Formats: sequence, structure tokens, C-alpha cells
Amino acid sequence: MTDLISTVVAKYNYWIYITLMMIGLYAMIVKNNLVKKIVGMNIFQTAIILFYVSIGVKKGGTIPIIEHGHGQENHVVHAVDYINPLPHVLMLTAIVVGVATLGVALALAIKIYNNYNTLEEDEILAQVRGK
Amino acid sequence: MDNIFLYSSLYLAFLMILSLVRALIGPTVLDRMIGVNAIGSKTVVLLIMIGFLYHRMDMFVDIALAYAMLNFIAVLAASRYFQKRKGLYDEALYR
Amino acid sequence: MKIVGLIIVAVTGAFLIYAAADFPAWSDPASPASTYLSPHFIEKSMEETSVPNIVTAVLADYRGFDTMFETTVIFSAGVVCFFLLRISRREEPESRYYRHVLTGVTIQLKEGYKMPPSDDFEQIDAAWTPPDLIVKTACRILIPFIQLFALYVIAHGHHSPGGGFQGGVILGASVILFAISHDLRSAVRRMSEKLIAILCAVGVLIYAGTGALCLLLKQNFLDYSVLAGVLHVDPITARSHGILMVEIGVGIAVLATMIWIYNNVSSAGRYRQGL
Amino acid sequence: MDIMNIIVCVLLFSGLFFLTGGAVGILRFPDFYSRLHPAGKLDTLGSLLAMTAFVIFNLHHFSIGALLTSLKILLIVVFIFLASPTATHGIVDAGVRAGLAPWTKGEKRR
Amino acid sequence: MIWPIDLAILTLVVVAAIGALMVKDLLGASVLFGSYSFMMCLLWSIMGAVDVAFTEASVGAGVSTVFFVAAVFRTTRRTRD
Amino acid sequence: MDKQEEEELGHDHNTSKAENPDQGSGRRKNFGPYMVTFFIMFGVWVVLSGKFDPFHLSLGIVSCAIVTYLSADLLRPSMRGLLIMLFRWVPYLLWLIKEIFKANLHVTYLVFHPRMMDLIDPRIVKFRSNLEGDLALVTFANSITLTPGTITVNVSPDGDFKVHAIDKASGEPLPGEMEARVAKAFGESDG
Repeated sequence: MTDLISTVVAKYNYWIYITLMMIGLYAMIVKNNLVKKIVGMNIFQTAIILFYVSIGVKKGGTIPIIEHGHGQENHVVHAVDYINPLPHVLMLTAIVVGVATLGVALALAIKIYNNYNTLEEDEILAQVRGK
Repeated sequence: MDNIFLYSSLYLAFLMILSLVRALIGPTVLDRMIGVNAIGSKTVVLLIMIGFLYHRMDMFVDIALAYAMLNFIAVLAASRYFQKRKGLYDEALYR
Repeated sequence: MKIVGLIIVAVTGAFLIYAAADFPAWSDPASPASTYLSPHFIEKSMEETSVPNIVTAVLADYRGFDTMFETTVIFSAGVVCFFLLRISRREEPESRYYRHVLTGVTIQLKEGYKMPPSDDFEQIDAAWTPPDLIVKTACRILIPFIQLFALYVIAHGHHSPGGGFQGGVILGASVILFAISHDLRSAVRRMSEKLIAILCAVGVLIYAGTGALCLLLKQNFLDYSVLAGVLHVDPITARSHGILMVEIGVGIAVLATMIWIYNNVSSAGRYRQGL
Repeated sequence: MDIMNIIVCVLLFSGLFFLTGGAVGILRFPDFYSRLHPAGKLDTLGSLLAMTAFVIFNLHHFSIGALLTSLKILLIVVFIFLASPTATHGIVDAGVRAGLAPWTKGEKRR
Repeated sequence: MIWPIDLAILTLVVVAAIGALMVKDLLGASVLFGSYSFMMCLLWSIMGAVDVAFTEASVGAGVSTVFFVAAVFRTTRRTRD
Repeated sequence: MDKQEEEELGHDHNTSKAENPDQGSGRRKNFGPYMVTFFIMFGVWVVLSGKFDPFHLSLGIVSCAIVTYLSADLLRPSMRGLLIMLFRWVPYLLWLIKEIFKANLHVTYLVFHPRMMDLIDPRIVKFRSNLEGDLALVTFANSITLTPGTITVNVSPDGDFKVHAIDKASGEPLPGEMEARVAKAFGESDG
């Protein structure tokens, strides 16, 4: 029992990421409004980014910018002292690309609204079937 | 000093909860905007505190500066909405 | 639908929780993710590129291909927004409204008529509201500083957090702030649609061109150390300068895309007065 | 605990006190207009005091880099002082245009 | 890294996410989504990912909320859920 | 560098349309405002950058030139006004910070008072200010927002103010001393 509790406590952030991810997924599936679906999509996306970034965290590590600036090339750097930068690189681009895709998604929503005069999914479907 | 900053940051997180409550229950959109604005101003302070906790202040101050510059754009955009479309609960037709 | 959604969410969540049991504990220095490739980056990037910010070094040098295609994705997002929303053909002629700048008198011209371009009158929309004095003046003072900060972020991506993506977004946000505090028409007048479209492509071209330059100098694509001959510096500094060039390209592309998307979304493609 | 740290603590705690006032005021005040008073003012002053504390703490180990960092923190203060009243004014303006009537004495809280 | 703040902000993030989805008004949802991205920025700087935090600060505060508000401005605020 | 920069600025001359009504239709012949903008920007750059090797300084010059080219007509400072303002602003700012302290203590007292609802009495105060110039009006409006229990609701370019005051005592002393001080800080002390 104590073993279980220690596992749960040691990985608390994974559970919260999963919760966030499930919130986003639920919104994407169940919500009727297109903008709400887009919000859900963004939440899902940030949950995944959170997971990736948290992989790189090291206990006792500092941020991945080497402290000695120009000129001191002989300074020895130990990998243990710095947080893993690789997930940061991948996720940094993911955020900006996420905003760009958000723009595309919103453009689609505006286009749909101009055609069907509603953002609700079921009303759009009814109009499509009615035609 | 580290402990003082740690507990101050925790306290600020608690204050953010209070502001978030107003943002969640606020009867109108404008109340939500007040709450979010308050969260933004606390975030700047909290970011600098995290910088002190990492002992790398010179790196974190840029983020806080960017934050202080940009966090009112969203509020201005949302308030601009009301200049064009009057009405708090329902909107006038605007083409 | 609600039930089905709940079931799907619950099943997916259960799978994820099952998988999470095998994850390494949080903040474990010996986790697989930080034992294979990343120590090399951390220990060698300073010697090989003379860039203290490892993230920038990895972003623009070691993983240059990845970032180039991310930039292309952003560029295509801007183009997609343009093609989805932009209404270029003129609808039925409608009456135009002009406002005298000094006195604030509004005149309406019947359909089809146009006023010769002059400094005294500006074209406005039917639903025009005057920009607020306080917001307008405060933003007028703030915008140059925001732009300067954005350029600082692009230029100092080597030594502090920052780089092309962040700087480009802040620069775009400053122009968006101008469009919010004044109106979209004056923002477009300062930065026309054509210019934005060209900048958007130019950013990607700078990135790809830097890579192609390396290719022309008989090295691998995006291997900046060969630029040493052109820039008259040693190969390690050449890599750092190559990273800076690439960051500038990224910054321009991101800046143009953000403004382009905002212009199209806020005016629904008509480029009249937006938000 | 030398005298410098005590000054820093006093400034930081007074800043936190004003921030608390802001957070509580946002919750307690009866209507939108009066809620803006704590949100616009107390947060600004709280940030100012906390930033002053950070500047002093940062200058503890004096060097050119620390001085420039402190100047950057002061720049943040300047921006907050410009941006916060503007944002407050933007929200008030939106409220007026939306036709929200101000709460007067004797009404119920909304 | 600094786990107590991390836990506190994570809780706030979940609350803000649920709030952004529950609000019956799209403008309110986009404003709350702005606060969600504020906290995301905090979370990343707590984990030491400075560059990611910087990106999120500029994107979340400057651009994405404005996109949402612009889209809501061009469509409608009404929503049933 | 300077010559090239001025050439660039010469282009801006054509593009900066008359969207600033108070500037009038006078064509800018001198590059004074541009130079002032450039030097302000460069000062801020030095604070931001913190690196003084030639490479970073040249980057700074290029960046400042770009910003000056893009938005000098937004900032539009003047050399003389700037220097005078600097000397007049410092006392005003000190006074303002003192006032902000008083205001905040008052609002904090209201916030934590158990019978807060009886104490506050919101009202809207209207008055007319003699200040001219956008910057002076905006400074005055923002100072009102920051000080005792009052928030600027609306300002017209002519100087009509609408102010929301949280209780009776806060709204009464307006415009009062603050307007005089703002006028002094902006050199409009006749008002």
C-alpha cells in the first residue's frame, strides 16, 4: 500500500497531465461548439507539450544556458548540471506551429459560420443533411 | 532567502487562485477580464521569483519583461470587442 | 454522444495511466531521455558552435532541417488563411464613408464614387468608432519599445533565452497592437498586404538560402562552418553567425505570418476595419 | 540576516500585502466598476514594491551584469505603470459601451 | 524542480482548463483560455525550460488570445454548451 | 552608417501619412525627431543588451535604425521638450508615487473593512480640464486611475473627463492639485 502511495506521489505530474489530456479529448469529442472544440484541441496540445518538457527535467539541474559566456571555451561542462535541452527544442517549435494551426482552425470556423450562420455542430449537420 | 522566495511564490499562487475564482464566477465577461488581468500582473512577479530560485536572474528577467509588455494586449482586444458590438449578453448584428 | 465520448476518454485515460506506471520517475537524471543524445549536446555545443544557449544551438544548427520545415509549416499556415478567407472580388458597389481628419466630419459618397486620395480625409467604415484617446496614446508610446525588445530578442538568442520564433511573435504582436489601438486600415497602410506576403516568403528563403549557400560552397546543406571563408572568421564563430542568419529568417517569417493571420481573421478577409 | 535582507523582506511583504488586497478586493466588491479599483491600483503598487525588493536583492552582489539586470527590472516597472492603467481604462471603457450601470448605494451585490 | 509551486500551478491549470470549457459564452472562454496560457508559461519556467516559457509568454499573451477574440468577433458569442 | 540611415529615413518621409492630426500638415524637414528616437532607442538597447563588444553594438545600431524607420512617427519626441520634461518629471513622479501610496492605503482599508458595503458610495464625477495635448491628457488620466479611489472612465480630446469615484471623499478634490502638477510637468502652467 505504501508502495502504491509512493508511486502515486512520485509521479503526480504525470497524472495531472493525463487529466488535462483527457479534458481536452473530452472537449474535442463531446462539445458541440466549434470554438470550444478548438479550445479543447489547444488544451490537448499543451498537455502533450507539458509531458515532453517534463521528461527533460533533472533534479538539481539548472537551465540549459551555459553560464560562462564568450571566450571561456575551456570551461568544462557536465551534462548532469543542465536540464536536457532536446525536448525544449522540439516543443518550442510545436508551440509556434500550434498558434499557426490555431489561426487556420479559426479561419475555417469563420468560413463555416459565413456559410451556415451557426457554430453549433448539430445545426450544421442538420443543414447539410437537409440540402 | 531562498525559503522566503519559495513561500512567497506559494502565497502568490494562492492569490492567483482568488483571482481565478473571480474569473470563473464573474457574472459578466468584463469581470472575467478583471480577474485575468490580475492574474497577469501576479505572473510577472512570480516569474522573477522563480528566476531568483534558480539563481539565474539575468535569464528570467527577459521573460518577465516580455510578459509585462504583452499581457495587456489581450485585455485591450477583448475591450475593443465592446466598442464595435454593443451589448453585454447578446450582440447586435454587425456585418 | 456524451456517453460515447466519456467511454472513449475513460478508455484512453486508462491506457495512459497503465503506461505511465513504466515512466521514469519525475526529475530523474538517469532517465533514458537524458542519457543518450543530450549529454553530447550539452557538453559539446559550446565548443562546436560557441553559443551558450544550448537550445538555440540545437534548434538552428544540429536540428536545422527540422526547424526549416517548421518555418515552412508556419508559412503555409499563413498562406492557407489567406486563401480560405480573403475575398478579393468586389461585391456590389456600396457607399463609402470618409472622415475629415481634423474636424471629424463624416461624409458619405453614393455607390461607386470615390474620393481622390488626400491627407485630409481617411476612408472609414459604416460601423466606425473613434479610437480611444488613452489607449491610442499609450500604445503609441509603447509600440516602439516593444519592437526594439523584439529585435533584441532575435539578436541575443545566443546568450539568453530568445531567438527567431519569440522575437518574431513579439514583433508581430506589436503590429497587432497597433491595429487594435488604432484600426486595421492604418495598420495595413503602414504594412501593406503585398509587403507581408513578400516578407513571409523572404523569411523562408533566407533560411533555405543560408543552407543553399553552404551547399554552393561544397559542404552539406546547413553546415555553417563553411561560411568561414565568406565571413573571414574561424569556423566555430562562423557557425554562430550562421545561426544568427537563420534566426533572422525565422523571425521575419513568423512576424509576417502572425500579422497575415490576424488581418485575415479579424476582418474576415475583407480588409476593412477589423477588431 | 543582514540589514539588506531585512529591507528586502519588508518591501517584499508589503508588496505581497497590497497584492493580497487586490485579490480580496476583486472578490469582495459589489460591482464591476468598484472591482476595478483594487485590480487597477493595488496590483500596480504591489508589483512596484515587490520589484523594488528584487532590485535591491539583485544588487547585493554588485557587478555590471547585476546592475543591468536591475535596470531591466526597473524597465518592467515602467512598463507596468504604463500598461496597467491603460488596461484598466480599456476595461472601464468596454463596460460603459456595453451599457453596464454603476452600482449605487443600497442595491444588492452583483 | 521546485515541486510545491509546480503542484500549485498545475492545479490552477486544471481549474482554468475546466473553466474555459464550461463557460457558456465564447468571449469568456477565450479570455479564460488566456489565463490558461499565462499559467502554462509559469509552469514551463518552473521546469527550467526558459525558451519554451518565453515562446509561450509571447504567444499566449500577445497573439493567441487576440486570434480567439477576433474569431469570436467575426462569428458569434452564443453557445449552447 | 549615419548617412545610410538618414537615407532610409528619407523613405519614411513619404510613407508617414498625416494620421496625426495634432502634428498638422507640416512636412518634416529636419531629422531631429528621428535622431532623438534613435538615441532613446540606443540607450534602451544598451540597458537590454549588456554586451559591449563591437559585434553586438553594431547589431544594436541596425536594430535601432529599423525601429526608428518603422515607428519614429509614433513616438515623435522633440529634443527640447525631452530635456525639459526630464527635469520636470522627476518631482512629479515622486509626488505621484506618494499619492499612489495614500490611495492604496485607502483602498486597502476599504477592502479589508468588514462593513465595506456601507463605506463605499460609487459615483461618477464629471469635470473639464484645461490641459491641452494628448500626452498631458493621457498622463493626467492615468494618474487619476492610479490615485485615490478614482478611475478615468472617459476622456474626450477636448478635455472632458468622466471619473468613477469609489466614495464621496475621493471624487471631490478633482481636478485640483494633480492637474496643476501635470500642467507644470508639461509646461502648460497657465491653465
